Amino acid sequence: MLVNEKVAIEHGLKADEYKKICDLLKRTPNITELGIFSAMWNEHCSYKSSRLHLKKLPTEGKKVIQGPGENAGVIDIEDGDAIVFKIESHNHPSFIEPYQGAATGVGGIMRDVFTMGARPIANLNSIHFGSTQNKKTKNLLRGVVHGIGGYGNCMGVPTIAGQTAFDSSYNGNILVNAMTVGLVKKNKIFYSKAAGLDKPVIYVGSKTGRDGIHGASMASASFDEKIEEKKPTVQVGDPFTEKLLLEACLELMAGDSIIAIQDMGAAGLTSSSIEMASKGNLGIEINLNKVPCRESKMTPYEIMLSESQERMLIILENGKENLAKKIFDKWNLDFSIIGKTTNTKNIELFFDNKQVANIPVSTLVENSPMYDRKWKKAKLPKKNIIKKEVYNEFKIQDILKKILSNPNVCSKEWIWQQYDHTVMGDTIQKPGGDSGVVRIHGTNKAIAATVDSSASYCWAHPLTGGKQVVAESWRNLISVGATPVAVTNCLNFGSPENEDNMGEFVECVQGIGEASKYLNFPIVSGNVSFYNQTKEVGIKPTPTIGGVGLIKDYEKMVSMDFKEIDNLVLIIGKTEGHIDQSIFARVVLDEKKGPPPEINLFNEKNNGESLLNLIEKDFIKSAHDVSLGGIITAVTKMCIKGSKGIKLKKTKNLIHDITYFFAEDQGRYIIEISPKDLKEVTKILNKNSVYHEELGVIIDNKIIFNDKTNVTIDELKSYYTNWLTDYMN
Amino acid sequence: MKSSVITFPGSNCDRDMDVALKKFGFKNKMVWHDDNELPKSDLVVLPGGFSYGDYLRCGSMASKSKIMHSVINFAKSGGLVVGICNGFQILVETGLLPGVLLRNKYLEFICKNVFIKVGHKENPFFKNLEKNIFEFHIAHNEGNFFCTKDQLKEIEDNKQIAIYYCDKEGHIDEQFNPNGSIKNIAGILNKEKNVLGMMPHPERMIDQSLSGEDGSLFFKNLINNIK
Amino acid sequence: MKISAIITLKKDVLDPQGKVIHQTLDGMGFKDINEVRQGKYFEIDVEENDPKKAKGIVEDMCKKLLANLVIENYKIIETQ
Amino acid sequence: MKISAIITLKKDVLDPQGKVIHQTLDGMGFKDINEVRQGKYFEIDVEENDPKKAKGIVEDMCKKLLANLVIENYKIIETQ
Ligand SMILES: Nc1ncnc2c1ncn2[C@@H]1O[C@H](COP(=O)(O)OP(=O)(O)O)[C@@H](O)[C@H]1O
Ligand SMILES: [Mg+2]
Repeated sequence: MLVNEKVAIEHGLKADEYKKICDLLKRTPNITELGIFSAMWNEHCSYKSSRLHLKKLPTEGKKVIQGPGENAGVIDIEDGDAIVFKIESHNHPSFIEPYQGAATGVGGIMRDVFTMGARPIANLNSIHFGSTQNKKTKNLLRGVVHGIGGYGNCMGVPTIAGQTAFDSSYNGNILVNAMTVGLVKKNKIFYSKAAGLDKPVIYVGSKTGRDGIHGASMASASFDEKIEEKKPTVQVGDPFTEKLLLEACLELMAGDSIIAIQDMGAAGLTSSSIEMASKGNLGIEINLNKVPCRESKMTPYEIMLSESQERMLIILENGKENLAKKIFDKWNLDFSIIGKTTNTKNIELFFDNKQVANIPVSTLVENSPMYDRKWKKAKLPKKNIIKKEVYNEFKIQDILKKILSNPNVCSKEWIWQQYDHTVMGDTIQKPGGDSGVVRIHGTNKAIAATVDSSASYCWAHPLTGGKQVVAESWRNLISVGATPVAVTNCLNFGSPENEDNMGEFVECVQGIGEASKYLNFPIVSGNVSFYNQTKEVGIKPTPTIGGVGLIKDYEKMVSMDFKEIDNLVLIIGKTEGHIDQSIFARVVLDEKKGPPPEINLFNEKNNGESLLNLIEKDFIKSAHDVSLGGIITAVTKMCIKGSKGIKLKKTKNLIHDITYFFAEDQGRYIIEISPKDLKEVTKILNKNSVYHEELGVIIDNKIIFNDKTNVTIDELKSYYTNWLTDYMN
Repeated sequence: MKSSVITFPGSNCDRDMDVALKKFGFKNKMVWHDDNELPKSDLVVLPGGFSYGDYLRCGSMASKSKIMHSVINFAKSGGLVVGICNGFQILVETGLLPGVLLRNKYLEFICKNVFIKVGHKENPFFKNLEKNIFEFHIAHNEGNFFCTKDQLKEIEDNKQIAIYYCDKEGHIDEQFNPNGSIKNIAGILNKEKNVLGMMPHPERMIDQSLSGEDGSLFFKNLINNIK
Repeated sequence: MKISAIITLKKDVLDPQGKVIHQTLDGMGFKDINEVRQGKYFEIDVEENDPKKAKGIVEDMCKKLLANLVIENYKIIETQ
Repeated sequence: MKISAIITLKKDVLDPQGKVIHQTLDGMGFKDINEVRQGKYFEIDVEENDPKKAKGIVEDMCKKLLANLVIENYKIIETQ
């Protein structure tokens, strides 16, 4: 096939990008080469619109062993142990084929983690769907949940936490972000940097088929009416083969045969081979006839661009080929020596004894385009003024019921009950709490993990929203008694070519950066997903933050269920009464305007660290951060989980009771303490200048505030737990 | 006491089972599905997981693996065999246990705690247990036990029903049946009572931090019964 | 040549998948369904060009692996 | 009347199950297999006695629910 500008544009390249390719090569590329360029230069692989801004994120810290740039980030958790983790999007494929899209998303992120030598010990997911009124939502939700479970359960990795949100802005573009946390010994971490000349390049795993050719370019295109035509690019996952691949890779990694290893993810053999060569500043030569193929007559173009799943590329030490082959034979996986490292600094491909591509690696990587896209700064919206009379129409318990049964607040048990969350025998906090927690097998340590996003806040004011998500992640870790260590992020946005969407991206990233810097909560890995839009309409800006924290002694872990009658309930952090963008404003008042709650990073840090201090001293019987739905929603969840009730004190604030209970001011936690500890706890909080109030006392099975607010927990529980199950059946 | 846990391609509760057996005093060996011979054992365990990806029918392909010849001989000569979850499915596929395990009634994977009631104690697995009702954990997609009417009568008459799903108080009723299995059956024995298959995972309930310790009771009792 | 095997559940065996599909179809407006039963289908390409022999091989596979004869029946046809 | 729908994976789509079944059959001694592909099979009993109409209804079901046209093809036959 002849290559020209038209063909290049059909590959998703821009005319000037095509011209640049010809200039760099000093000739016209052939079709295989063009395919390789289009895969490497698309948004998904090259980060051409985001690179400039991502550079500003804080990525370093005392605990960081590996920041962004590798398959996943790595942090030190002492005693020679390290945690490898990352989050990744699989949005576009999941909309087209929810089961396979979500399943292969989970498969892909697990490969990123075990490529580095880590055994996955926990999975998480953040999923966003259109309005629950939308016809497609139910099937998409069902398919995605079955897909995530289907893959993770089969792998035997517990899914310990997640997040699920619904909003009409995702009607045409759902989000499926999957995160994996793995455990590795610090001195056994594997990287993707090639080294040494004439080293064998090995292909292992499944055979290459015609799946997902151009998957990476699909991820970089927005949906339009022609979406049907893009369907054949969906890949089918094979979790069984991945389980074998995991065990085989870990077996090989136990020895010292591997120089570099890289999974074949987006853009398959192309990006894996080129990344390894580029990092090692070497060339690679591949004989495509040696690549195990599933279908007959596959062309070099197809082999290079296939996104067949469950494959890895390894650079071995010379002489280790037989040893490696024996392991992959044992696990019944394909194994083939397909090439070697060279000093040419080019990627050279051969097929049927002919050279079919020869490209300098630097042109694909360092010379890939980078754009400083135009973007618009968002103004902070004006505050709404809500008249007191409006509030008089409502009863607190009616609002509470409405909020508890809101799809974004209600229990997600229907979802996480379909995920095996207890396999591996170390899950000590299952989904449904603030963070999932797994023990480090055979030690006293445990890892807490959470995923969070707040698209409504980000949409109202991206800078504040960006900060808020990081703060929320931090709080969810602290609420279980974990010291926050580092984060991974998945940035889901509309088109970078749209100035508003690009502005949302830039400012969210700025907010994320500010908060993570201030909180000493560095970003060690991440992923950007642009073009989440249908025609001209983009999704609400949705950065997802995956946070990881360390609990040194898991006996000190805290959970959110109220423990004991007569214990006191306190709130840490001040309630000013911020109602705009709260779930109360959006759902009950139907008011969508106004700024999100402000983030005061000093208070976040101070409140969080003070709470950790109280946990360390064993004062805290239960804890939960205040998020969607404010104080009373948080307290109700603690009651439901612990099958207890609470008698709430009269509020001493000047604000209206409804404002007090439903406001979404940030930096707040609810804690339960024993009455005998009140003095000591208050002393510590005062000493640290942490604002706190006494909220009430734990009683049996009822929430009582006044005559009008007096309702049993069983009744509230039915609103909270049944909504999603009823909806899905 | 010596135990063997078989690892099939796709097994994923094999390590958990190893940990549990060792914790309660077994000398456990891991055995590869492609081996010909079982090591000398007092107990053989087929662990949970997704052998061969649960493709075709759960357990069908594992039941054809090399080691299963030895396991079948071991069972036929009276050796104790336990199959948990996928292990149960494998035992059914080999014919060592009657019936089949179909997809869960609502076609959804279920991971949660359930209560189970011991059906019969006249067998080496449950005899001497003090309690009758246990809180165990289940995690499966295909635990919907089914057999023909005649088979059912036979296993009932023969006291082969090991455990039932029930509520906290031990009521066996359809509303406490998580997967649609016939008569709320959660586990069965062979005629000779030396082979047990059950869906719940006692190995996931072996310390206080794991939301329950009833699995410990099962293992402690088992090793005492074997001694 | 390619031979197909169709494996169906015996009549008195519960078919949870068929049942749920029936309900779903009903919910989608397909009101006049008496029953839905789900089975399995295999296309097997064997190195044997004699249809009778090829079918014999596949029948053997059904008996030994593909079908669980306790609950399933099989039918062998030439792939269309 | 009873109508059957056979749902198969499109040609280039990976069939993980077929692959593993192939390997297992091979291990059991069925050496001369080129390929195994697994599909789904449905027997649907509809309240419609005109074969053409009945098939039309089932075809509609395939399109709307039974088959995932992204990766699967369907074929409608009268149940034998
Ligand atoms: N898709 C999912 N997968 C697993 N767990 C989930 C999922 N969605 C929600 N959860 C769990 O439900 C609980 C409630 O989530 P959320 O409402 O976001 O918590 P929060 O109280 O922190 O606002 C969390 O424990 C979360 O882990
Ligand atoms: Mg929380």
